[in-house]
Amino acid sequence: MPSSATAGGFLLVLAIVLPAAGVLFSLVLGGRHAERIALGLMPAGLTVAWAIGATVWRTHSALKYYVGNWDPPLGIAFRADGLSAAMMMASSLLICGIGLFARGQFSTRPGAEQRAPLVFWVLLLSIWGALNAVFVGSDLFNLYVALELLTFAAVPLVSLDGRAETLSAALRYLLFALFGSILYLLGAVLLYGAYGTLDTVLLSGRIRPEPIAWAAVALMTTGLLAKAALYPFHLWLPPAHAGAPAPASAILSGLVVKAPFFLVVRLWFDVMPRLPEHAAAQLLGALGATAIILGSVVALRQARLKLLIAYSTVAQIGYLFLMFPLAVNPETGQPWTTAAWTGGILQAVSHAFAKAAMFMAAGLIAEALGHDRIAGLAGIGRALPITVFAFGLGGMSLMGLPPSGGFVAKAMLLTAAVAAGQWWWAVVVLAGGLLAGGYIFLVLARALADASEPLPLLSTITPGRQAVVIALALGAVLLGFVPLRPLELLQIGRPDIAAIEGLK
Amino acid sequence: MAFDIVLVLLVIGVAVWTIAARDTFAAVIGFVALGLLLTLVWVRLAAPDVALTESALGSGLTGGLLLGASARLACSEATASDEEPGAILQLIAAVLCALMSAGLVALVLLLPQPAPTLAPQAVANIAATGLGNPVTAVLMAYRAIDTLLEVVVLLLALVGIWSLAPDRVWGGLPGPRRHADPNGLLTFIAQLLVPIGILVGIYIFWVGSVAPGGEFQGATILAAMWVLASMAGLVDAPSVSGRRLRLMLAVGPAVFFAIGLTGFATAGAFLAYPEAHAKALILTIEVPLTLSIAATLALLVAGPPERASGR
Amino acid sequence: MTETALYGLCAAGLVGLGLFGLIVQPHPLRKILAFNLIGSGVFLLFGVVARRGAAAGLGGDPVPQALVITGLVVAFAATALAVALLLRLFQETGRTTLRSDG
Amino acid sequence: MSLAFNLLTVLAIVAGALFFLAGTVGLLRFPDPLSRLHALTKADNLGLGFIVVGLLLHGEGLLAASKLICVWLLTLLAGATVTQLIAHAARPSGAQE
Repeated sequence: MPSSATAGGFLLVLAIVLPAAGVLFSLVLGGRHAERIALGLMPAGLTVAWAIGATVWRTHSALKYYVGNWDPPLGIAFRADGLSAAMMMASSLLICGIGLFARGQFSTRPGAEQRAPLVFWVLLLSIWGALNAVFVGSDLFNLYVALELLTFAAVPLVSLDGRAETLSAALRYLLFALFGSILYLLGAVLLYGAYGTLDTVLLSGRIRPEPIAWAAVALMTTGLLAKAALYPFHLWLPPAHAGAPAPASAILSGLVVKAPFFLVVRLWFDVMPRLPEHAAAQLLGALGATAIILGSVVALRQARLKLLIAYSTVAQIGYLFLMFPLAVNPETGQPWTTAAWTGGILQAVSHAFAKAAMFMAAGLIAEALGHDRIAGLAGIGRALPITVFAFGLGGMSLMGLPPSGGFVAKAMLLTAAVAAGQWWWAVVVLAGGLLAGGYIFLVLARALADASEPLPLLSTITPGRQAVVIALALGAVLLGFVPLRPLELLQIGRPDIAAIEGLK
Repeated sequence: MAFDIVLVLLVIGVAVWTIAARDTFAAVIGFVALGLLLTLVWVRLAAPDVALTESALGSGLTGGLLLGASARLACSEATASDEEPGAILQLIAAVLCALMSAGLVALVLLLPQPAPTLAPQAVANIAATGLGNPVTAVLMAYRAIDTLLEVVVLLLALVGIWSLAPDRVWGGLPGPRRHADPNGLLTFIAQLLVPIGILVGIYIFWVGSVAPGGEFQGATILAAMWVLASMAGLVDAPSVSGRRLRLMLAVGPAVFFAIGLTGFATAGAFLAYPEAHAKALILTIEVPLTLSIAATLALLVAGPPERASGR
Repeated sequence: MTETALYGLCAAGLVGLGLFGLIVQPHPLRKILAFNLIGSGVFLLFGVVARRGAAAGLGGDPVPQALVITGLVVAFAATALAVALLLRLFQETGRTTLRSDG
Repeated sequence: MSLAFNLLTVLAIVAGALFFLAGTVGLLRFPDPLSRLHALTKADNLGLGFIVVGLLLHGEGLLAASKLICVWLLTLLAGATVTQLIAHAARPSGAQE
């Protein structure tokens, strides 16, 4: 029996077991207790995620855990390197924020068990467990099951209020997600057929640049792009994320879409560091660029606030994939030391915070006004000042204005583009920022215009919920104070980290 | 070899029929037939466990589910067919898919000749699990976390389906109420077949640790028997928010988690079984797991709650 | 042309047919059917890989066979969720087309 | 002795195959659903019976033989009831007693 793992290994298991146990308890104890269980588990999950981050930072090496003492290739390993620790810390913070915000909308009323609160809290915990399983998973089929867990937890959230258009949006989302996961599985079986293992660490050692490896990675990447709603596969995202209730669309746009992106990064940078030659990375970058331009232009023309934010998600996902052509340049050998790697991950995290804050602000505005037509937003700035301010802060991060996390991420992408000599990505980043500025200003101008007659507020918005929205928006801003050089935490645990001398 | 060629031609032929059939009901019939043919293919590929799963779950329950759905959606056929994409698009799609298949065929032929395999390792370590059937050893010991997450996936799919119910019937009963026609034929076959099915299901689950079988196949047969009994009106679906049903659904994964966590103390890792009584532990996991999976599969077929619990 | 390569051919054919059905068929139920076809093709590929890995006295490598069983169960859960969504959509709107204006 | 068994097995399976053929021809040729159902069930059940008899002669032991007979009986049961149900459904709706 090999030694099962590094010291903090059991934390990785806790990160998955805690939410799953919460789901089981909520189901058995019933809807009235689901909220209490979920809120009770949040501090515990937060401490586990940040303990993992601290251990990875302290030991300066990736955490490893062999489930059941079976070492790969037979058994399944969990592995948390700097990247997964950062994503787990960010997602635990975000889920706690969303949980606090959702207490207003999905509070459990006394009396018989209600449908929506039970389903929301159970699915929130499941998404958390699935995200942690994706971030720590190191076996391709185990990651497939984690992705399915995520899909089955996210799809019902879209049609939680049962309206007809959300049902068709949920069905389209499910069909795209299933198409994605079946392609991912097809790639995984080819890799197993060729190399005899599904463990990412072993695969990176055995993989050779041959047609079967390229075909497998191409299929898996296409599948993951379908789940991450990158440009050719983005059709399902806007109606799904706009139709979902506010806390649900916050978690869908903020975190659920990031998990497939995380797996594409894991696939390209960990499983096959030497393989992806330039053309494929350029293609991914081109798809990202198209997503940025197309998403932003369509967002400009939206009449409803939530659809505008959903199309802005399509655009911001494009930024994530700009990282591939810049970070994967064969000359330097270690793609991750360039700023693009840190820029891409920072963009993922800061977009999660900013987008969650904006969706929740839009939810509060829709609750207060009864509609979310942008034309009818006049006067809301005076009625809900904190919410509109939070929306503005989030928009600032999307535009990439200092001092926001979005600025640091886009600045790093810019410097990497210039350093790598691929200036066209710089043009796209700037154009995207400009267009984002366009649609954010569009909304703010309407919101801050003073209404002719006093605004009839349907329901009073408690300051507590607005505080959560402003806290998340400030989170996106605080990320702006990250130093403008490759973040050391994100480099920990890269496959051959020892090869590079000091961090430039 | 000739049998394989005929079988493959049959499978491809029925698959073409499933895609090309104009009427959805006929396509689903083709799909069920395809499932049974695939069961034969799995037997030829020396995978009896998978053959059982494919026939019970792949063509049985899925076929039943799709048959029910195509019957309910029969009247929406007309509206959908006018959106058939144009001939050109169909041609492009056909060429694209043909290329994809050809590429896959080339890749399959490119697979390395001394095929890399984990069979020797699986057999070498099987003594530690105390099981006889290597596939069950992989499912319950080597890759136990996959099976655990997968049962949670099933539970989530059920929660997702239940969340589709309108608020007013929450806590109600899934599926329409079917009244038992005492001298009806369906009641007769249900009364006769259900006991046999339960016996076969428990046998297949029990034999799973040493021979082809296992908790998924056994649970599927038990679920099929419940579906048959409920179709014959002999048994009514339980209330969705009933405590007993919720316990039955959660007991399987809960026991799996609990024993997995005790693995920390007894065998040094999550989901590790001490070698002395590994088989006993695995069996104590499998019994409630089969119960939970059977209940979940049956309720997945039954669908979201439709009737308030009063009537 | 060994027997397993023949079934590899069959798996590729099923995946191609399923993909064609997924793209061409407008009715969501037919798309779900086509998705199950692709699933069967992919799992058949797992079976071919398992059969090629037959060693140590076993008819096939047990690991991919176990993965197929897990995959079949997950595919069934997906089909059940998709069918329930479709039936609910049909109940709400009386039609099953996915063409939404959004 | 085993030659006789082999001969009998071959004969039985050929007879079974013929009955299946007859059933399929019946299915294709007969005009209305009821008679096609009738042909199909009768012929196929008998065909399966012959094939089971043929296999029994080759059966390795009592357990395998009893399993084969169980298969046949269950198929008979399922075939009969499904045919009845389809017949009820396919019957001209007018004669609904």
